[in-house]
Amino acid sequence: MPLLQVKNMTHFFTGLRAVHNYNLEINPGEIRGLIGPNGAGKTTIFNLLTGVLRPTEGEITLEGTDIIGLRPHQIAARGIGRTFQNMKLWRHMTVLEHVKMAHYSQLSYGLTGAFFGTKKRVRQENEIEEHAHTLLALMDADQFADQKVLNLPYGVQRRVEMARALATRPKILFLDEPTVGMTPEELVGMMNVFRKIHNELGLAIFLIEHRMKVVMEFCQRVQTLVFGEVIAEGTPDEIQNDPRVIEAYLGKEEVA
Amino acid sequence: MKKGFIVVLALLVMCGLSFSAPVTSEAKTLTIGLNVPMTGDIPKVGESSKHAAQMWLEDIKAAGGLKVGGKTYKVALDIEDNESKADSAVSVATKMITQDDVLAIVGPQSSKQAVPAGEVCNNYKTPMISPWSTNPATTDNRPYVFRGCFLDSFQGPVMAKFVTGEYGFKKAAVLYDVASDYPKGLAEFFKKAWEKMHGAGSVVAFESFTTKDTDFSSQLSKIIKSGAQFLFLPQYYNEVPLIVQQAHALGWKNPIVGSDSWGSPETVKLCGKDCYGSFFCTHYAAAGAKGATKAFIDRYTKKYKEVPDDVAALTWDSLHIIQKGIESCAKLTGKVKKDREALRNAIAKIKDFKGITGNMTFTENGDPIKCAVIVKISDKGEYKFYKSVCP
Amino acid sequence: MEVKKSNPGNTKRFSGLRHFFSGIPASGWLLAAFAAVLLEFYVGDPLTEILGLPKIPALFGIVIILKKPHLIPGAFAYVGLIYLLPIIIVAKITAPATNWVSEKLDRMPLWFSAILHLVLLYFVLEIWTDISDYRLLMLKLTLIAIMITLSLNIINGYMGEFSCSHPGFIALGAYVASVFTVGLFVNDRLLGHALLPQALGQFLFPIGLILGGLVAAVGALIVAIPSFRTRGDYLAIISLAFMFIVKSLIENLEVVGGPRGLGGQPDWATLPTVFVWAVLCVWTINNFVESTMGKALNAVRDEESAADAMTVNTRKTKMIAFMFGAFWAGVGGGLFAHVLRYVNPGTFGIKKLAEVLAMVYFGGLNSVFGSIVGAVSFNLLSEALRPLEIFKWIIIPVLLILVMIYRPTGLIAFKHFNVKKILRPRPGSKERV
Amino acid sequence: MTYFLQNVINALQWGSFYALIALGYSMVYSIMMLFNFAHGDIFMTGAYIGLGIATGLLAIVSSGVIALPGWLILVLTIIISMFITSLLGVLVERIGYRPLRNAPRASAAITGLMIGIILETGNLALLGAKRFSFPPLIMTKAYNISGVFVTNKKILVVLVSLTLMLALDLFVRKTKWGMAMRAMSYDFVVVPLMGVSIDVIAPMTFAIGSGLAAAGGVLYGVAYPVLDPYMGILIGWKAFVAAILGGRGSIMGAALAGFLLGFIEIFVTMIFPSTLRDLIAFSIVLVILTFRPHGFFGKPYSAKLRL
Repeated sequence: MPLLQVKNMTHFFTGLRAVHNYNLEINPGEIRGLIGPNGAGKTTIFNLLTGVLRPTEGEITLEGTDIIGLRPHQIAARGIGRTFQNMKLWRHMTVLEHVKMAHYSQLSYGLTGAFFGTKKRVRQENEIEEHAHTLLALMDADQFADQKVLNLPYGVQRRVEMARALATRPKILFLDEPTVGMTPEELVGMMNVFRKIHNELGLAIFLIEHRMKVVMEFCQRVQTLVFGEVIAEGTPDEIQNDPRVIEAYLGKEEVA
Repeated sequence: MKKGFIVVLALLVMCGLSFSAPVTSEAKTLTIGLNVPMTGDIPKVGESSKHAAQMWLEDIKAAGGLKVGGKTYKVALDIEDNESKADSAVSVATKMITQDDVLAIVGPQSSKQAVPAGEVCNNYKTPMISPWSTNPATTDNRPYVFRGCFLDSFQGPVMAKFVTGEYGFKKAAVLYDVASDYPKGLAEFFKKAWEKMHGAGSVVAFESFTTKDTDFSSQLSKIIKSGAQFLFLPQYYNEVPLIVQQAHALGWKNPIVGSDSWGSPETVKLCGKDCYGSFFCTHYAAAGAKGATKAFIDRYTKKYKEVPDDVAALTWDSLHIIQKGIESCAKLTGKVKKDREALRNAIAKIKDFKGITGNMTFTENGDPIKCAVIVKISDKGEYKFYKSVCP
Repeated sequence: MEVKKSNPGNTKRFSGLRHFFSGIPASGWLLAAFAAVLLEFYVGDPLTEILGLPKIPALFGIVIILKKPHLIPGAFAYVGLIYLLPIIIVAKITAPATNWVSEKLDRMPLWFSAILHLVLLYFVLEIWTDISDYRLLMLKLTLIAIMITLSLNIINGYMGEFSCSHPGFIALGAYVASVFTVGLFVNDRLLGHALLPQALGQFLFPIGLILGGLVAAVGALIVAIPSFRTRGDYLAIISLAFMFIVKSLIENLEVVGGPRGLGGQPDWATLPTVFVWAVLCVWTINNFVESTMGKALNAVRDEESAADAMTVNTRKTKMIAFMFGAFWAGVGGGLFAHVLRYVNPGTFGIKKLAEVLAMVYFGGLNSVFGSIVGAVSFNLLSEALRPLEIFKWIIIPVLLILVMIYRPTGLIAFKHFNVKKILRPRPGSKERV
Repeated sequence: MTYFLQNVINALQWGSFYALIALGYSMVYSIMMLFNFAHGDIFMTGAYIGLGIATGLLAIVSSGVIALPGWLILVLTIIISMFITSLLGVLVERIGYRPLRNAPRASAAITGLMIGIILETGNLALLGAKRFSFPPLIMTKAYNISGVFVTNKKILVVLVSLTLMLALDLFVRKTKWGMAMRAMSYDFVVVPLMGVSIDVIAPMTFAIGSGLAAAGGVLYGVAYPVLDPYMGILIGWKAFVAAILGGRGSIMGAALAGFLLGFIEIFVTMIFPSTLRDLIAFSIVLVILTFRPHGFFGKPYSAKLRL
């Protein structure tokens, strides 16, 4: 059974068709790529799958259960973690607080714990703090734990965001252009992070990416989206040589 | 570091000793507190009270002080701003009583502050006179709290009777501020009195608005439609002109009758010709006043370039009641707590006090029994005495 | 809770003074304050006479400075002799001892140490207010102001909404608690005869306060539920509308006196009661905002969609914030009504709103410390400047504008209130040279 | 029927004031993304400035230097006080808002609130506690049209405010500066890069908003001739409700919402007992916002008061 299955998903923005007849299957441990020119609807697909938007038609199942209509935090708690194109870090919080926050659904101390500081709360807070440190160490960012995120260099912020997404204990990780705007050094660091996530944690990954280098190296299968429709699907090699893709995408944009 | 600090402190101490030593002779001064709103919703009230109080203090100073039991005491006023807020009125009263050792307090003026401040004064056994508060709760069950004005429960029926006698009307309309204590209370007492005289439903329109409103067209349209023969308007001088003018603009031609809150000269100044010919009930009539009342009005007008309003007159009277109370004490001990008690008893015993707003005797509750004056606004815009109604 | 590294403040400028005081733990300061108030209790009166002051300066002399300027030297000398000097001397002398005690306490459970400190603080305040009832009243009002400011800070600071509904919550709490006590325990013209003996009331008073808080919390739902769909500006006017509605509703309720207000509340808001409630309020709110569940408020404020994607239940978070804030505002309102022993709807209007907002933004957003500082300094300032009458309301706004310009989020914003860190021993003064 | 029509007339006049003040609010709100809580007090100041000018002009006329008819004095008063109040608006922007341009929006809102208090108390300190009555520049004439009473003042108020609204609409849609303002309301970051300086647009926005408030203030003085330092508070807050009800980025929406609020208040009084007016009127506002969380004409845009 595939981990995530999407069938015939269509979405309209007040009459405008943003996504048409989209299908997707992701198996455990698989890395999938989604490419396409700007405005093709890639982020819309992410938002549809993570519950930010509700698809007009179609079905989405995660591990066999229907997740349409669930609120984003419920879907996230069921195992879809994500990062954002513009990161969306919390301005006033420290690195450690970021990663701890993403454990929200794993806390069960309730309001009593929050208001009165019960033993259960102390224990759970300690647990998630430990886990947060582990994840930060994995992302090579533990030395920044007590710093405010806004003061950190861009590459580190990206890694913090990744740690935050991992803290939700996802089964599948949605990455929205995780390498955008990175320097070559930062890019190398990020690719190491991908390898770690994939190899050590064995997560499935669904990746929106512009840099073909990254797509070529990691993705097992790639979809190309143009105007909300998948025009080509296949291995990176197939995609790269597909004339439709070259016309729609590669022909227009310089590959980094 | 530490040494420097100590040196500085030592210097401070010395300064303190040398500067403040001569001031200790203040002991014989009697302090009267004035707890009034200088800022907030009704700054004019505070200003008038302050003016009246300062005039009173001038008199005392000119006389060399207050004579009690052969000794002469200096008098000082402690004027504090209560910002027209209930909590500030309470802190001001507490501060006056516990910090400034006042003998008695005049104010707060409006009931929303006089009620809680009265509680404080009563608890600390300090005489308090609220010149202007009409809420029964201010003095209710509080032996130390008095008021300087008549109650709504007296004024409402007075006006109801007056209108019936004067015009012979049967159908009344009332327009009042629902969010303000005084107009609402008075409106309700008037309604009760009117319906008692003319049967249920004889108040054909009982409309309200909220403090700071300026447009009354909808309420007035409703009143006009109701077919009322006159409008009772227990409102302050800042709303009366607007309401009267708007009523006339909407085609209202019947009489409009007011309450003591019209008493300020501002009413007619702001309202102009629209208000001429109206009747209202008040504490005193400025035009054609005689004796002490006239002297007060002339002096005040000369000093502050405006005719005193009812607040000024009532504050003046309240201060004189306190003065009379102090003077009728056999002697002052110098211990403020004992003196306050003596003063309270002296005030409660005052009979037929001749104030500029009429003669007063206090009931057991601390409310004065005094006459109301019906005033007509003349065609020159003066407040002419028309009739006196006594309980 | 871990102990954070020392904050990089402007240590340089005041390093001398800072160094001088750095070795004194919180218990030392409290002990010194205790000594000072004891000193005042015993020698305050003779000293005022020597210094030529009419009375013991109630609020460190700030109240008389503007009224009777010739007393300034005396007041300064008094404050120096009674407070500054004894506090510094006692704190410094006992520093080794108090550090030792703090060290012992540091190893014991935090609640034990905190309660010990609070008891000491309470006695300091108790003795201090014993001198003058004016002090007592100011202290009570200030403690209540702290509760109200802090509860608004949850919504406006921690969650970053601009809520204007707080006067409404305070009014609900004040009225419900008043109806509870006046209706059950007092013979009242409006609410009839007492149903229960008054002696019982003292013990049931907390129930009335909690009831008031709960009603305010339920009222908060009216603001919280629209906040699921809308934020910021629209929520600001929803909350404003809520405030007007509550005020108008109470004005129309003749049962509770309408605009005339409701008076005659029993005198149960004593200093211990107010103190305990204020401590409870600070404690639970601080607990809440320091927990990950409470920090979800910050996540919702800074980036709601990210919070959602990170499994944070944003709706629940918003609802908790509004209801929790409203609850404490309601309790604060109940206490307020029983301190003044009178409430009227006119108190809870735009003016109150401006005052509460001023306290929150003056002190600092997202900060328990800030709210305490804001409420205390605003109240002190307000009392000190009272003799200026009209100009008081020019000076305070100007001060606030300056604060906003130079510290847009308030004086002490975004600061953690870490009890353990505050109470820790500070023996390091020698090593840090 | 006449009763209904009478109330329509009443509501038109009352709504005009909400609309005029809401316009100024909405200008600043849409373009600068700020709550200018000082706006109600700028309105009050405008009315007082108008009072000063009108009194001055009347004094000149009565001294016989030149003869001016009442309506001309009124027009002059409106224009001059609009101009002076615009300067005040620029000053408020310079002192209270420019230093806070990069600060959280809530802080700027607090500054506005405090500037408002300063204007109120400053007025109180300068002019004392007594109220002023606005000089009657034109004589009230009441027309009775089959039972519906209309005065020339009411017609004047509605006409002048409609004219001003149309003028503003034209300005915003047709002129270069107006377009720059609209662009600014769409994108606060990019527009300054296109050669339009926010340091010009911001004061201009405040100037126009304040000018409108002043016009409102003078008309208010004509219609309700008792001025007091606190007259701007309640009407200001209610106009604030209208401005946001209209929706961000929709200046005409604010005007319409102003009229709507006026109509709600007048008609609630007409139908229900008037004691319940605020209760019902604001409940309606609450319900509207619960179901239309972005106002009437605003774009679905959720602005945060970012810290």
